[in-house]
Amino acid sequence: MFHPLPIFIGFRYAYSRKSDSFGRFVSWLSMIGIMLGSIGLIVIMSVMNGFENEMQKNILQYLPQAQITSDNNRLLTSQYPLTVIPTIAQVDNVVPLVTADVILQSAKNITISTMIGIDPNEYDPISSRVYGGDYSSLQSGKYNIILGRNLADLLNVDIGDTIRLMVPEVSQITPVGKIPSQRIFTISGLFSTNRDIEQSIIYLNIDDAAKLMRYPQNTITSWRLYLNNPLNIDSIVKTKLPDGLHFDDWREKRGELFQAIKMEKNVMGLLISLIVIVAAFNIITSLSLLVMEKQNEIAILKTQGLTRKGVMMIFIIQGASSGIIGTLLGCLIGLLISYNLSEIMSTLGLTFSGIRLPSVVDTAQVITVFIALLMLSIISTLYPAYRAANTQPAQALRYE
Amino acid sequence: MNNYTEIDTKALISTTNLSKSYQDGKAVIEVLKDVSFSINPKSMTSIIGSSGSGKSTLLHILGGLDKPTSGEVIFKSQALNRLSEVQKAALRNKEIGFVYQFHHLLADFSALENIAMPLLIAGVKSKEAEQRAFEMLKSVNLSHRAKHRPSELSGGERQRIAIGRALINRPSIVMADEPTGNLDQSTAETIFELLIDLNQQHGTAFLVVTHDLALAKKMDQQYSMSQGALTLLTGD
Amino acid sequence: MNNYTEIDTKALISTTNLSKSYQDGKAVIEVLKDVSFSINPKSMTSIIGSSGSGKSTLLHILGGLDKPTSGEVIFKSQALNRLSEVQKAALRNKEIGFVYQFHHLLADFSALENIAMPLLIAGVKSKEAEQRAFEMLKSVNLSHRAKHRPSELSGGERQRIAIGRALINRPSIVMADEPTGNLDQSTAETIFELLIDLNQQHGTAFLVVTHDLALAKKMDQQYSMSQGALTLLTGD
Amino acid sequence: MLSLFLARKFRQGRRQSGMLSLISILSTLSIAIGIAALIIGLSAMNGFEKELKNRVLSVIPHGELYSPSGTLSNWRALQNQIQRDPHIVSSAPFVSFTGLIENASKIKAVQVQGISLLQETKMSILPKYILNNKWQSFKDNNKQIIIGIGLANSLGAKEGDWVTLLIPVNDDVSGQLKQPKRIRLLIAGIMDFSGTLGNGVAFIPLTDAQQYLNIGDNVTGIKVNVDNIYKANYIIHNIAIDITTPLYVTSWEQNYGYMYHDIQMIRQIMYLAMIVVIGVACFSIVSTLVIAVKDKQRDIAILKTLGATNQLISKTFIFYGVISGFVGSMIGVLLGIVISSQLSNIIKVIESLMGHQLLNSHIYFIDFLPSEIHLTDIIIVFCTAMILTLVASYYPARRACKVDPVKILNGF
Repeated sequence: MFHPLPIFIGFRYAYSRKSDSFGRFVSWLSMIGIMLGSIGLIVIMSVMNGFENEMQKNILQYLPQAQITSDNNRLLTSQYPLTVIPTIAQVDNVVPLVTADVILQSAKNITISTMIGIDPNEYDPISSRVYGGDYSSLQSGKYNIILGRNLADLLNVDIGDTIRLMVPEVSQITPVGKIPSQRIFTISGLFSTNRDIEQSIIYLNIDDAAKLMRYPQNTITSWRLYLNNPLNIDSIVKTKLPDGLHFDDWREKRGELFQAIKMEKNVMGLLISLIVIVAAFNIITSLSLLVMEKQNEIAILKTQGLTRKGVMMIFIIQGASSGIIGTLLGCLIGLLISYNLSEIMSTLGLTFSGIRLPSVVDTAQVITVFIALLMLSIISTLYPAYRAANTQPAQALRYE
Repeated sequence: MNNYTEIDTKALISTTNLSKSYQDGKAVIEVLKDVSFSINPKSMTSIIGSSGSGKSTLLHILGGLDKPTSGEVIFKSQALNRLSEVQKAALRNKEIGFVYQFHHLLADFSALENIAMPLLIAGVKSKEAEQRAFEMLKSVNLSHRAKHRPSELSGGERQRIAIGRALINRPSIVMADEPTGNLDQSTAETIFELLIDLNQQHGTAFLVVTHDLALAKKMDQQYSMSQGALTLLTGD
Repeated sequence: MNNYTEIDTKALISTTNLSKSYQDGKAVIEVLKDVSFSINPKSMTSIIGSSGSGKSTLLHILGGLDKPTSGEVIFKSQALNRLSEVQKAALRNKEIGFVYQFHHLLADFSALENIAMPLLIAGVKSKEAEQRAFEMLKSVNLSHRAKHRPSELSGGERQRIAIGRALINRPSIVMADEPTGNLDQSTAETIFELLIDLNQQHGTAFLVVTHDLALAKKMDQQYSMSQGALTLLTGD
Repeated sequence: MLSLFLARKFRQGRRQSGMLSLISILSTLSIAIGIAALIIGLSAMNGFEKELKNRVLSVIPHGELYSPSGTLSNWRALQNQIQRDPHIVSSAPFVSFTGLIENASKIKAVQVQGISLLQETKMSILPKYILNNKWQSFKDNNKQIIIGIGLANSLGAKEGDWVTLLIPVNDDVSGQLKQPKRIRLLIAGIMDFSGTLGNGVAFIPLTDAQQYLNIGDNVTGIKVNVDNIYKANYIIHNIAIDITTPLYVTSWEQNYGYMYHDIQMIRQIMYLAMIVVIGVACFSIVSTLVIAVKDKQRDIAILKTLGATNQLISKTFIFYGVISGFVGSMIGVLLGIVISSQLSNIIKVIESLMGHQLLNSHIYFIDFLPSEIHLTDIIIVFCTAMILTLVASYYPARRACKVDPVKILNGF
């Protein structure tokens, strides 16, 4: 029964100039409360999305995001050719991969990293990050290697120097003891991305890598899948594979980091939602105040036959209107801030321990925050509206 | 439907041993004691009594705003206590008008909007409601005050708006509680004249509660009320 | 200090053409019209008049709670309008007691605390205030009700507590506005007897506003009030 | 104080329909939530800071001075010179190199530290973190090594196992890279810092390290502890300047400083968020008070007739607001203290419910939620809340004075 009357009366009470200035002041307060809550929620969520996205861009982009391999971690391309791999949504590209943990020994130092054997003609995200040498130098049989800048500093080597590569999991028993398969490589280029990736992966030609691994002819470690959104890995890993094959994905090595970010997002969200809860309490108290102020008017309306539901509608509309406007304004301002957070931060000269705060707006999140706050502001008007509907007209009128 | 014996079928409202009491601290205060009377359509009835004698409580119970502790109110052969909350509200909207000593107009609305309110509550479209309200304003000769807020009107004008509002839905009866209480002698006279020709013009019954003997005398039926008991003075 | 000509030096309170009017929408309502009279110490004065005739407004102006539009009130040779808010409050605390038709006791406090309140406000230590309040409770023979809240007392008992509270600071005058309005006949009688012997006992002047002619007759001076004008009926 | 007596009685006598009592509960509750959350948050941050100091900085040196060429020969004279600086609390020589530890097919890179057994106990409380008190059996020249529990787990090794340490052999003239030196070592003890700290470090006696690297009596450098850790960088740089031989200098802030800054950052965010919560909560105190004034209108009018001054009435209602603010703040403080003191156990219960660890030991330098209540935090939070309630009570108190007794008293 959409009745224009409650809206006509509700808005008149909420925004009429004449009504007691304090009542308007208080409904302004609850509006500001909800607005602060929604701004806080949206900005914090976007910043957390930003961190997650940054992490994804910096790390997951380069690491093998998902691999399909057999139980003994190697595939004969004739037995399991590319065609046998089912086409999976969200997968941009599938390339052959030879990978393993290796020991790098230079004149000065020794350390370990993960070897990525690539075919220089295929695309690899690192190609655009190589400097001081050339991505195409990784030709088969050249035994060239491209290192991260940080790793090179650690090993105190530069382009042109030689380092020894050893694969502990592939070793021969010799009279002197277990000797890991090893070979000398020359550094033909360096790449710079971020400290983490520069230390954790090195690049060689896929055939050189296969030889180092003592693989038989055309054998690879796995088919590497490039995903356009590595974060929702769950759906991809569920696809059915021909028997004998299984998925390895990035979560084995880097899962904890993303889990930590998700945890921090939840804790921050909880913190900000306290503001929203208290703002909802504020709506209840301010609306109760307005109900107290308008007690006589309610009695008069009741004598004219307005039903209890009509009275309730008036106050729900009046209370909810400040909540709705607060939420609307809050979400708009929140979006505005999130979209150009870095500009705002730099103009204000604010920095968070020196790093630039990334912020990415996720519309689904914003919509859920918007709807949740709307529901909250409406629900918080129910109690005062119910009390308003129950005022006893006889009692209120007698005092006048 | 109603197994009551000698109900007065042609009466507009009739009550049988209506009583009302409430708890005030330790003592129980008897506000109405076995009030039985009836009001005929188109009649002008007055009740005289000092303040605090239960006059207003009687009016509220007749209008379904308050529930009696015992006894029954029959309004146009419908027993109020069998009506649902919504039906009673509709009754107040269509059948009964209230006028109080204190004007009780809605401060945030203009005179026109105040008069139109019962129509809007009844679901009448705002266009038509405004027209009928303007007609009523004319009949209480205040058409020049349509846009003004109650705070900008004089006591007499406000009371006339309140009466207009009570009559707008053409109720069968208007209950007035000390309508001239706050007014000086002459304005009270004019208000009373207005009530009387509205009674002739629209045939609306009036139940007027007052402590002003002169005004009460002008009614067809007069009752007096003291300490919650009602006694017939003159009239059939 | 006071250049007024023929002021009645021995009078407790005297007023000269006191009038009060307020704006009610467009019209101006005259509540008090040129009221001039005086009250002697220890005297019992009554004012009769219908409700709305300005009796309460007069009392409030005499007590400094309200300001007259024109005219002057002299209380014990001090012109009220020259006193600051704080001085007037002190006057009300020490010199004047108020009793209303509705008892107006503080609901959250016990009978004893209600009576002691004026003393506490005057800064008397709570120990001594309690003793003097208990004395007063005895003199209105309600010592058995010390701990009770107003809600647990009957109408008559509450009124006696209100009177005790008004007298506790030994004011020179008590202003009572319809003190017996809410009470049945017999309790009204006892309250009135109480006022009279408190007048004899403490020498406190009483200004009683009532519409009960019988009670008014028992006073030394009687005035009547209608439409804001005061006329002397009997007494010097 | 009469006004306090009046305020207390008015608060108790909330006879108005359930509404007033409910919303005063709500407003007290919102103050309590704000304060409790802020105290819990701040105590957690204090806890992190304490753990950072006790766990991390009590083990890793506050700063290290080492020679650019990699080895330091006249280190004993250098150590004496350093020790003379008033800010230096303790110092010790150390040998440090990157090595690989191999156990069966698993191999992990690790930073191996050669430490002098005598001087170490002066420098750090490392022995406290070695399980089953194995520090006692850690002897020189005994082919022993102590590794972190994280490293032991990923290598699948446990105390008493033998592992192989691969050490880079020093370059020889021909530039031909020689095979790395392999040394069999006994895991003498496992360190458990319940966090990332122990994963990348292994300890061997100083003399063993010198012998493996055959650098004779030389050491890699001198590590020092300073009296004020937050000025470590500054102190160590000053020392390096006075010393003639060229030295490289690092301090704990290089690799653990970001943790300290993160803690401060989160603390600021928390302060901000909770001040907003308490602020909004005070808004509800304002509306509750205004309703209370309306509810007590008649009593105010009566008091005025009894000669009460505006000052008394406004003081009464300021007390009324301050008492409800006080009650709310006390509940908040008590709640905050109780929860903060039990924070670690509460989080453990939540973790067992959720099935996985909240603070993952591979990422956070501790895997439990520490909490330490600082009295200063509580006092600051309590005072801010009281000041805000005082301000919130001012407007309603002024409204209470404006009550006009005439209008109310003859309203009946």
